[in-house]
Amino acid sequence: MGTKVNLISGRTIVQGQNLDNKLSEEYFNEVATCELNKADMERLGVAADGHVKVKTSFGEVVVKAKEKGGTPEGIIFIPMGPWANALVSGNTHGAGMPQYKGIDAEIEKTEEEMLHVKDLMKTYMK
Amino acid sequence: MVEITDVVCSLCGCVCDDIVVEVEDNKVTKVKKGACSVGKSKLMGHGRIESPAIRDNGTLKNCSYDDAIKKAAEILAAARRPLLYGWSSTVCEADKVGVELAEEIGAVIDNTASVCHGPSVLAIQDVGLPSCTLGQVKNRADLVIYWGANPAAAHANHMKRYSYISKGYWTEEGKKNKKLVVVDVRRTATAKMADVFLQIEQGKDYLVFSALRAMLLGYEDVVPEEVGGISKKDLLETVRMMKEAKFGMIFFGMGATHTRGRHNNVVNAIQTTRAAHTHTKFSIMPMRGHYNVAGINQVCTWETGFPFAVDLSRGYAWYNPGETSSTDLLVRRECDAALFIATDPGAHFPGESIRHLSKIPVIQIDPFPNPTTEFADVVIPCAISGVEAEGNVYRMDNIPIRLRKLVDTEYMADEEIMKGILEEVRAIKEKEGE
Amino acid sequence: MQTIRLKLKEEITSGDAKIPIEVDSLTPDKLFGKNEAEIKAVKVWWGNREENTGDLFDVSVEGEAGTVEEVKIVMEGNLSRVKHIGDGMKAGEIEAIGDVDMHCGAMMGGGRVTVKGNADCWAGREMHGGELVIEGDAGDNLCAMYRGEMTGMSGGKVTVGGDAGECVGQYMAGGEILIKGNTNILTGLNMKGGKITIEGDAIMPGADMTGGEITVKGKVLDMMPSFKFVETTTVEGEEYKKYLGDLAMTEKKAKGVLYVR
Amino acid sequence: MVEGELLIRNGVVYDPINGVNGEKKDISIRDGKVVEEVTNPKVIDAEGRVVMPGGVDIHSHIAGGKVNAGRLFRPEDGRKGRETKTKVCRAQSGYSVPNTFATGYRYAKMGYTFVMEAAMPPLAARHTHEEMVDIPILDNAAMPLIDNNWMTMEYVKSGDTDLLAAYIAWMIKATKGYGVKVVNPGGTEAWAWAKNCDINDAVPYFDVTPAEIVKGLAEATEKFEMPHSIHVHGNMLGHPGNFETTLATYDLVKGIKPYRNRPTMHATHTQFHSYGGTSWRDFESKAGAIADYVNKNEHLSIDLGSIILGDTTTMTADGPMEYSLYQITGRKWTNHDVELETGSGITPFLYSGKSPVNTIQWAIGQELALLVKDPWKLALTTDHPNAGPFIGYPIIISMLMSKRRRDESAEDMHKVIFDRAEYSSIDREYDLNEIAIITRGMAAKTLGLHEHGKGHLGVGADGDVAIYDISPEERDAGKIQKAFLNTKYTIKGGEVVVKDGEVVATPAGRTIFVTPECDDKLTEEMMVKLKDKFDHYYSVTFNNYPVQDAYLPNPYEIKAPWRS
Repeated sequence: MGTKVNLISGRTIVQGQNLDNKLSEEYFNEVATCELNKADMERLGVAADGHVKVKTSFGEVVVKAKEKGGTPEGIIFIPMGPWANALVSGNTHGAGMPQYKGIDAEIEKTEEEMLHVKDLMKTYMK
Repeated sequence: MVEITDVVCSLCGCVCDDIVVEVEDNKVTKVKKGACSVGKSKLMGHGRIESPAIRDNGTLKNCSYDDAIKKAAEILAAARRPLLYGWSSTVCEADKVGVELAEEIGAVIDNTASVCHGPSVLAIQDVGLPSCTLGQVKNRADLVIYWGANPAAAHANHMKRYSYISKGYWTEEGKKNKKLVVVDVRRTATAKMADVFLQIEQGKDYLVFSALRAMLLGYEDVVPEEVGGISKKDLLETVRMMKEAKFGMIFFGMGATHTRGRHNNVVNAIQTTRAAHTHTKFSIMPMRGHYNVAGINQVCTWETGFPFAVDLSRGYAWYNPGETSSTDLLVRRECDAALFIATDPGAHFPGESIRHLSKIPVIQIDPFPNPTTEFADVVIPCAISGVEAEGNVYRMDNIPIRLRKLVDTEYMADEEIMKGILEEVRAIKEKEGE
Repeated sequence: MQTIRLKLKEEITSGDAKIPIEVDSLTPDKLFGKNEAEIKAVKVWWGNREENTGDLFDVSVEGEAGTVEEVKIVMEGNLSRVKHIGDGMKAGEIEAIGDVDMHCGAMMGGGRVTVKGNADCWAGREMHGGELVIEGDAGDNLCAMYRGEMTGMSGGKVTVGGDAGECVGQYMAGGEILIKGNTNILTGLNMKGGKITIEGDAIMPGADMTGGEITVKGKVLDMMPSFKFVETTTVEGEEYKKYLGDLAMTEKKAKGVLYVR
Repeated sequence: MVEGELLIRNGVVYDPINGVNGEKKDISIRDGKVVEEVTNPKVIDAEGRVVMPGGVDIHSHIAGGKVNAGRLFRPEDGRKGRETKTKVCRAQSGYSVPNTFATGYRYAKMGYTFVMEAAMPPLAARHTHEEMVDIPILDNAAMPLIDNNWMTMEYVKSGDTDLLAAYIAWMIKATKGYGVKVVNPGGTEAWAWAKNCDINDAVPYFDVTPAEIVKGLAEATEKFEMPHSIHVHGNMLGHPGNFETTLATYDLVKGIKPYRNRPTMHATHTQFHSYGGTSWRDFESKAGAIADYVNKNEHLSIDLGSIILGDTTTMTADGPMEYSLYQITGRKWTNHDVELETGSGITPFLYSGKSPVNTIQWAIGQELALLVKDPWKLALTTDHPNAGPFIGYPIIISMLMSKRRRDESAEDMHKVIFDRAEYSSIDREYDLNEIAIITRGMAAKTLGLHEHGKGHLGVGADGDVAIYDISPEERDAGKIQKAFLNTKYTIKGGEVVVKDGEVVATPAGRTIFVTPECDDKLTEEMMVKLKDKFDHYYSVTFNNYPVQDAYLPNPYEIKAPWRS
C-alpha cells in the first residue's frame, strides 16, 4: 500500500503546554499531526493539513500532514500522544521500554477523517 | 492581589524555582517571571475533574471521596497482580505511601521512568553515572552536547538556566566562550543553535558512540570513513572539541532511550563520557522529563532498594525491568487491576497496553480529565502539587526542592488520597483475617 | 526412572488477565523423594498469593527414582505464563511442551531442560552448568546477567533451534551457546569468556567484549566500528575474517575474538 | 520514647561513661529515661548477660544522595539482602547498601540506637533528612560538608574567621546539621576540574591550601560551644604513603583550644589514612606511626574504618579518590559534583584476603585499635559501607577480643601480613569494658551526645539499652560475634524494639541538630556575600535553600552559643 517510512515520536512545545489539557482542540490540533519533509509530502501528493493514514504492524491512525524542514527524507514525526502510540510497539526487548522511535511504518494519503481522542480511546474498548 | 516569589515549577525536570506569580481571589492570575511557556501554562491552570466518580454500566457517576476511595481499596485488595503506576508528577510524600500500599497488597509499583529514562537507570546499573549538579554546568561547562534531546521543545528553560546560554563563575560571558554540539535525527530547534550538528541515522546511536570511544582512546585508525551517517572527519572534529574542553557536558534524551539499543545506547554514552574523562573533566546527565521522576526513583530506591518496576508480590522486592515494568505487564496482560496516579497511560502507553487496561478495573488519580479518564472505573480528582499542595521533589540532577502551595483548594492532596486507600485496604485485610 | 507430569489446568489461563505462575519450587531436586500428594502440596506463587501445585496443575507420578538424576518432570498445558521453569535446578530433567515464559533455566547448575517451543526472555540467565535446549526461538537476554551483575552465563551448554533476541550472552564468562537462526542486536555484549556460535545473521555482535569467541556464519549487519581486523583464517573449512575487540574498552582489554564471513 | 516503667534486672552492666565496669546492677527506666528506681515495672531478666547502653555510631553513610545512588546502581547488591515484610517490619533489601528500613532494623539488632550520617551535601540536605525519617528506630544526625565551599575558601583566604564562623553557623542551621564535616578539603573543588590537591597544594582558582582550610574551619568551629569538633577526612585518602599527610593534618589544630574538654579534631576512618610505601607494590602499614601520634597527643580522636572482607560499595565526597579506585577495578563508577560545595563518587569494591594490598588494609584497621592505648580516643567504625557494611562490626569486636581469632584469620590472609604489618606481633585483647567504650561511650562523648542522654545509663540518660546473650566470661570469638550481631534485647527509649534477635517494634527515631548562635551583625555582613553567590552561581534560590521544618518530624535541638 503506502510509502515505507520510519516513524519517530517525541515532545513539542504546544504538546507540553497542553499536557493538562488533552481533551482540548489545541491538543488535538498539535498532536494528531505528522511532520514530513517537503519531498515526502510531494511524493505522497498531500498538501499541508491534508490527511494521511499511517500504519504499522501495531495499528493505524489518520493524522494531519505538516511540512517540517529538518526532518530527513523517509522519516516521519508524530508528537507523543495517543495517535503516535496507536502505532508504536509494546515489545520492550527485555528492557521495559516500548519502542517509541524508529518504527517501520507505511504512510499514504487518505480522505478518511481523524478520530478525536475520545473516539480513539473507544477503539481499544472493543 | 499577592505576589509570591521563589515559586517552584511542577512541570518538567528543570524544576525552575525562581518564578514570580500573582495570586488574586485564590487563583494564579499572572506568571510574571521565570517560567517558560510550558510551565506558565501549567501554573495558570486548565479544566479540572470536578468530582470523584465510579463507572457504573459504562458511565462515570459522581460520588463522594469516601466512596471512591473505598471502591479503589476494594479493587486493589482483591487483585492478584495489581499495578500501581505513575508517581512522577506528584510529591515524594505521596510516593512513600504508594510504596507502602504496594507492599501491603503485593503489587508491582512502577513509575514513568519505565517509559522515559528507565533505560538510563539500567545503564547506570551497568556502568555508573559520572555526573554533577546543574549549577556545576552553569558555572564551568565550555562544551555542551545534547544527544537525542531537544530542550527547545521539551525543557525550554534548560539552556538558559543551566547550560549553553547560562552565565556563571567561569562562564560569565554566557554562550560566547562555549561550544554547543547537537546530535539528532532531525534538525530540531536546538540543532539550529549548534556549532556542530551531527545528523545521525535513526537507530545508529550505539555505533556512533563506539566510534567516538575508540577515537577518544586513540584508535581512530580502525574506525571506518562513515558511521551512522556521520563522516569520520566530523567525528574526529567532535573528538577534538571534547578533548580540548575544560569542562564537557553531555545531556541526553529520549532520542537515545526510545530507539534501537535503548539502555545500551546510554551505556555507550556513559562509556564515551568516561573515555573523554581520561583527557579532561566530562560529565553526563539524563534530561529527566517529569518534575519528580527523579524523586520517585529516589524514594522507591531507599524504601525498596530499587528505583522502578518493583514487584512486591512475594512480600519482598523483585526488580526486573522488561518483566516487572508496566509496558510488559500490560502488553503481556499480566495485571488484573491498575492504579494510575499523576500520569496518563491513555495518552502515553502503546495502544497494546491500553487494550488490556480496558478489560481490567482501573483507578485514576489526577487533577485533569484526560484519555485515561475515558476508561477508568474509579476517578479520584486531586489537588495540583506545586499550586495547591506542597511537598518534596527532585530535580533532574537529584537536587531536592520543596514545592510551594500557592492557593487553597477543596481537592484532596495525593498523599491524603493514598493514605485513605491504604487505610481502607488494611481494614479490608483485617476483616478477611478474622 | 520417575516421570512427574504437571499439566497446567486450563482455567488458570482463561481469564482476561494472564497472571504468571512461578515454578522455581518445582525442580527435580526439590521434588525428589516426594510422593504425589506431597508434590500437590508444594507451594507455587501465582501473582501475590501462594497456591498448592495441585490446585494449579494436574499432577501425576509414574515410577520411582533412586537419585535426583532419575527424576524427569514433564510440563504441559499452556505454559506461556509459567515462569522460572528449571530455575536453579542442579540435576534431573525437565521437558516443557509448548512455549514457556521468562527465566527458564535461569541460575541452572546441572541437569537438562528441553523446551519444545519458544522461551521468553532471560532463559539461561546466570546459568553455570547443565544443558538447556530451546527448540523454537529464544527471547531477549538469553544467558545474560541479572541487572548490575558483571557475570552472565558461566558454564553449561545452550542450544536454540530458531532465532534469539537482543543481548544474547551479555557478560558471558564461560560455557557455550549455539543459535541456529539469527540474533537481534548486541550478541555477546560485554562478553569475557565462553563461546557463541550463530548460524544465521547477527547485528552489532561483540560490542564491549573483552574475551571469549563469537562466530557468525551468516551476515553481520552494522559491524562495530571499534574492532580491529587481524587476519583471514579458516575455521572448519570455511574462510572467516578474524577481528579483535572491542577497542572501545581499550586495546589492553580488547581480547574478544569475532569471526565474520 | 514510650510511657511506662521497665526494669532490667541482674544484668552485668558495662557503662564506661559512668565508670561501671561489669557490675551486676539493675537498670530502671520510666517514660523513656533512666531513673533511680521504678515502682511497678515490666521486668526483663538479664541475669548473667552483658548489658550496655545503646550503641552510638560516630561515622556511617546511611542516608542521602550518594548512599541512595549506591543502592540505585547496585541491584545486584539489593537482591542479596532481601527479607520478606512481616507484621512489624517493612520489606528489606541490600547487603552493603541496605534500604532504609533494613538499615534501622539491622543496627537495632546489634544494639545500636544512634547513628551519625557522616556526610551531608548541603544543597541536597533535604534528601538526607527524607531518608533519615525513613530509617526506623535509630536516633540520628548528619554532618554537612562545609570545606570545599567557595564561601569557606574565600573567608579562609581573607582570614575572616568570625565571618567564616557566621557562615558555618548559617550552613549548619540551613541544613539542620550537627557539625562541620571536612572531606578532602580543596581536593574535591579541584576535582570539578578533574584535579586533586595534597595538603599544601593551592586549590585551583581559590589560592588557599587544604591546610589553611582545615585550620580555619577548626578555629571557626571553636567560636561556638559546638558539641562536636570538626570531623575530618583529610587529603590523599587511600594513597600509598599518605600517613605523612595524615600526621601533618593532625598537627594543624594542635594549638587550637576547644570549648570544652574534647578534641579539636575528629579524624575519621583512619585506616584509609595510615598507609606507607610509595606505590601499591611496596605498600605497608603505618598504623604504628599514627597510633604513636594519637598516644602522645590529646587534641585528636579517631575512628577505625576497619575492613570487612567481601564485596562492598565505596562512597565518599572525595570524588578524585573514587575515580582512582574505579581506575584500578574498572567497575561501574558514579560521580556527582555539587555546585559551590562538594562532590561525591561511588564505586563497588571487593576486599579480598588474597590481595596483598587488601590484606594490609585489613590489618591496619585492627592494628590501630590495638596500638592506640586509650580506647577513649577511638571509635569502632567500618566507615560503612566503605570498608565494609556495618553488620561486620561484630567480626571486628571478636577480633579485638581474641588474639587467637586474629592468628587464625591471619593464616587465611595473604602472607604479606607477616612482613609488612605489625598485626601478628600484637598480643593485646580488648575486654568488654573497652568494647563498650569504642562502640558507645567514646562516640557519645566525642559527639557531645552524652549530655543529651546517649551512650550511657546514668540517671537521666535515654532508656536505650542493649542486652547481649553472652556471659561476661565468654571467650569464644564465634559466640562473641554472634551475640553482638543479634541482641537478646534492644531497648530504645524504654521500648523493647528487638527481642531474641527479631525486631518487634519500630518506633520513629529523632533527628538531632545543632543551632550555632551567631551574632546578628556578623551574620548580616556574611549574608551579603552569600546572597551574591545565590544570585549568580547557585542553581536554586536563597529562599528555597534552607531545609524546612517539615523534614524533621521528630526534631531535637542542641543550641551552641557563641563563646564569649
